[in-house]
Amino acid sequence: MPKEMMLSGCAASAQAAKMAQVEVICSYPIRPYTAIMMELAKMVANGELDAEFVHGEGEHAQLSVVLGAAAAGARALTGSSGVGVTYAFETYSPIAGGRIPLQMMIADRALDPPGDFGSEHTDAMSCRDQGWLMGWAENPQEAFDNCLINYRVGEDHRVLLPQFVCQDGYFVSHMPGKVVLPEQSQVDEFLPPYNLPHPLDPKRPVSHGPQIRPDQGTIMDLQRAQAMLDAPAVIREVIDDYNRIFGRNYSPFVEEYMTDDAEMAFFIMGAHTMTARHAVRHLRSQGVKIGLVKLRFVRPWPTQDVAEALSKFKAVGVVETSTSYGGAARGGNLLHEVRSSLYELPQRPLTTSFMAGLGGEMVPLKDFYYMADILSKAIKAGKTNKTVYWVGFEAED
Amino acid sequence: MSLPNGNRFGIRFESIGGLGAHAAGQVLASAAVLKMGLNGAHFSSYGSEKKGSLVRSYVRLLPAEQPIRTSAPVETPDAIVVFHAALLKNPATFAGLPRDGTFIYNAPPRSIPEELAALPGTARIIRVDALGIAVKEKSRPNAVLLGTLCGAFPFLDAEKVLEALSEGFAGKRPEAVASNESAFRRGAAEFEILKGVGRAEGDLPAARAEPAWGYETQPIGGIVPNAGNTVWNDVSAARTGSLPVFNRQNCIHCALCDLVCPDLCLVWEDGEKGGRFERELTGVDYRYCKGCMRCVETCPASAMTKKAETPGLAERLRVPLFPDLVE
Amino acid sequence: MAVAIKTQNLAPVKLIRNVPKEEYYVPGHRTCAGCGPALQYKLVAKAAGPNTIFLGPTGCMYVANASYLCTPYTVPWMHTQITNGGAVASGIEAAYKVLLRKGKREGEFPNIIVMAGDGGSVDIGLQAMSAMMYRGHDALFICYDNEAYTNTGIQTSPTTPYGSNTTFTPPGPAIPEGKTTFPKDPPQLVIGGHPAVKYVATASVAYPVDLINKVRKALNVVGPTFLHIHSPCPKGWKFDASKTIEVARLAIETGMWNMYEWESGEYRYQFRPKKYKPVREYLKLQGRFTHLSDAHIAKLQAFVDAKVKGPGIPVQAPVPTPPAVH
Amino acid sequence: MFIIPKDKEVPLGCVTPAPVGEQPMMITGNWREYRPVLEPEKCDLCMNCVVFCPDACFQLNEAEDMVVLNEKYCKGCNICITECATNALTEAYELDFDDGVVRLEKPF
Repeated sequence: MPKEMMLSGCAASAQAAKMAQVEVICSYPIRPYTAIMMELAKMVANGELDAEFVHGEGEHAQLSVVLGAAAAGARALTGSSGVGVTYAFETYSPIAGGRIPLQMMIADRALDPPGDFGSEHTDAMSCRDQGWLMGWAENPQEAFDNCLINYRVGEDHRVLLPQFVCQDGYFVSHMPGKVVLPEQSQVDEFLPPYNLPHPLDPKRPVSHGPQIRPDQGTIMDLQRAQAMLDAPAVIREVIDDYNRIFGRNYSPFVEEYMTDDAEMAFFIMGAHTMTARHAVRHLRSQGVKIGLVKLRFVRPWPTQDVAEALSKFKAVGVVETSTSYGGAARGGNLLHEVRSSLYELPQRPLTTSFMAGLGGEMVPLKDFYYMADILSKAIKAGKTNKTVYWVGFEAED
Repeated sequence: MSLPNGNRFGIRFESIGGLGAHAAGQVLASAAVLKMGLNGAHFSSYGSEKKGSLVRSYVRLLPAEQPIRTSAPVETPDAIVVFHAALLKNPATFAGLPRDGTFIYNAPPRSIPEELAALPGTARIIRVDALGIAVKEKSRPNAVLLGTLCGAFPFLDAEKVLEALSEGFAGKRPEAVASNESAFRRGAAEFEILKGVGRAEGDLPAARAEPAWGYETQPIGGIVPNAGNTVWNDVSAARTGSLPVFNRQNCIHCALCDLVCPDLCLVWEDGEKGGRFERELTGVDYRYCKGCMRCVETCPASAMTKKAETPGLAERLRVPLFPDLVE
Repeated sequence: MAVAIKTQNLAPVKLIRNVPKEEYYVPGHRTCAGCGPALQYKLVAKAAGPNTIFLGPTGCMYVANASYLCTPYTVPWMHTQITNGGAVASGIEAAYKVLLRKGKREGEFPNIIVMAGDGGSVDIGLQAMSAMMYRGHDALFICYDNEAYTNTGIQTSPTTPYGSNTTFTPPGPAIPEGKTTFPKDPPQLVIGGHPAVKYVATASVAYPVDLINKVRKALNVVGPTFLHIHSPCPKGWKFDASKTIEVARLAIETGMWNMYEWESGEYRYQFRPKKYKPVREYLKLQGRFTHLSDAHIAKLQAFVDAKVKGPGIPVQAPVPTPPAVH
Repeated sequence: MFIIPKDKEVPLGCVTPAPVGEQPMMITGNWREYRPVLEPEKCDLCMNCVVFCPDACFQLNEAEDMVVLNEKYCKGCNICITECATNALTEAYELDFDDGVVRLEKPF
């Protein structure tokens, strides 16, 4: 019988890894993801999980250890936060290019300087171009589900890509929420055993990653690009399977909330979606025609789904919790990708980005009301004054 | 199971690291959600894991059908539970209590601290000797205070909260289950409602720390231009009930206390002209003293003795270390 | 339940004649003619046999060997970053432990060997190497030492000898001796702080049978082991390709290279000359030292004299380290 | 879909099959300027040339009880000549041989 528990995002992620029966785990402490490894260490010690728990000597080492383990044929897991994620950056392309589908759980944290425990999507977002699947959870239940979903998609031989399974630090990682733990038989039905096409096995010798000529370089990159092109179809298939087996109703890429007849919408991902939902409900009760579109995957970016979802609005506010200093819109990165998704549309909504929740700040309801006000003014004026609003710090509009 | 005022109920635990406020919040939230059919959320906000630093733990309970709307701290709680009397000196402890709110604090049945006058006259003020009961029942203050909370709010099903509390320990320390239960039950029974203590009118305003630095004033790159500006901090809340008292007659000015003090609390001045000592110890600046008692342990002349900290004692005995910087 | 512990016992070899014929590092690799590191790779692979997984942190033994989608390794091999040879090996070892335990793999625990250069072992790769040693993974870390970053065109590394001419330490009027600092001592770094390590040894291409036997002894140990193998580099040290073995021998005869084994606290020496030849004999064969003055050679001789007293005895650089220039 | 020229194909994840015996895709025999030549009668099968060759080009041919040079790969470093115990090997200029080849193909 599935079991209902109150688990933080970290605890839920550890439970998911246990039910995925990961075989090699590599740990290193950094707030706020550490609790995932603390839970897994207890499971290994209590004999609930038959896995090798390796104490890495740093985040770069964590990714290297799980690369070795996954290449040798074991399902592998690691994780980190903030500057730990960026420290391991060298390994991300070799792992993705080597088509080693291991998983890294990221509980976001602002990057230094100066030291800040607070959550910001910048740590993971700054590593989004190496060919890893990547997406955010809104709550502990979704963090649990994303772990299993990403292992299944990543290990599918049509994809064979590693995965960043992200959750906001604190707002998800440390906030206990209701989580339904499925039966192990359900997980075994959903997730087949790990099987890499060419593992490191003396009985079947192969060489991984020899030097190549420059003219073979494009084709190597093309292979990874092809995997990202094929991934969306596999994700749709896997999400249908997941909803069927576990009784969820996830939409694969974008989830709409109160968008029918909406003139404007928030485009948002991660923990602050929860507060945004309530803001939308409150604004709707006051007659404001506003909805919300939540993004579940940043890579592969669901261009069509985003275009279809946002095409019906007059104005879209992209809520950014990551920075891209000097970027085209001078704000975060989501706006660039939203605008390029909308570019081909005959009729494009107005778009701007709202920098909110940076540094790990709460995004209170009044900030969402402020954003909605900016959007409605933009609709009346037929244009947005700026491409980015730093919510809470703008002089006046 | 219905909530007193229909749609939501917020609790704020005010504590110091190590007294179990975080665990209490977790127990209460899981009992409410998994056993009482309510919807609920809990989280604590604390700095890095240091014993003695301030901990605030928030629990928000809602009817089952109403989803959690925000992960914000509970700024206007229906109930405030204070784990340690030292926190009464900090006005933020009372912030946001509505006129009909409940204020539970842990203290032995002695004089009522005058700080409580800042509470609304119409609020229900409850005192329980959580530490005393906890020590006798070999349990911890959080078990007692959870009991008091259930005693004060019948809508909280005491048996379900106790069940959640015991489940936490069943695996690890089964022997603790029994002592926790007796501490919990005594907490639910042996509390007293104090009359005519609060003097304030209406709801207390919520206190939200305004950022000291703004966009214009924050130094570039997060640099701290004035090194050592932690002298403005007051860490005395970290003391858990006792402080070192300096007795100048016995002092031989050997400075052993100064050698071992991790927090730079000892104040010196030049010895009298022609006197036996170059430098003489004049006292302790309790602003920086966390009550670690190293000075008491090392003093060869028993000029430093451990005393129970009663309200106002530290202020009376304090000798300022940086009189020109800190008032 | 399959026990995931190594039980193999690779037998030692007596003479060059009895060296096994099978090759696991085969002809057809892009290393320079007379390459010391390639020779030691061939001997290590021969000693280890078919049940082996090699790891190649970036370096000559990766780039020059594994090139253009063809590799000379007949056993599984994987490239690693030059930073993380030790970490990737730890992951593979951990994987085999659990896979054998769960019955997903059977048979003997494989030999897991990191084939790292001096940079990949004690410079950029030091952290991962040390962690592998500390955690006690059952794997062999080999530092094939050609005393420079050679794949990138000969730049100084921590094991480059004092007074070497490399493209990062060119001699000139301002810095006449070229390299001013004295080298790290890799085996002492391992012996000095890793309680899980039971066997460390130095070896040289000059004595292949000794090298093969030390590799086999290391692979028979259950736990982390470390070999420091001297492998002269004709291009980097600037000597004629046919003299690789001669140079290696001379290094031992002059004390520039010391041959010993360390096993749970005990030192044993091999090929220790009764009387050491002067360092000059070794230097004059190599273009990397031609710029040295007698004074520089004297400093190098003093350093070697202190070193040959015995491994484990602390050796100071005979000159104060140059003050940092502000 | 993409068109990938046959000769430029790259296996999945750049995983390549291990060679057997030798690596024919990397012929290095065309590097040498001198070739070691054996005088069989002087050779006492001491195996120095076999063991000391960095490219494993000298191998013992059990049948004829003789060491044989793998000319496809020998780079002409002459270590074998230096290390031969009985001076049974001497160097000979590569172009003196009718099948002598020096650096005709571009070695990548």
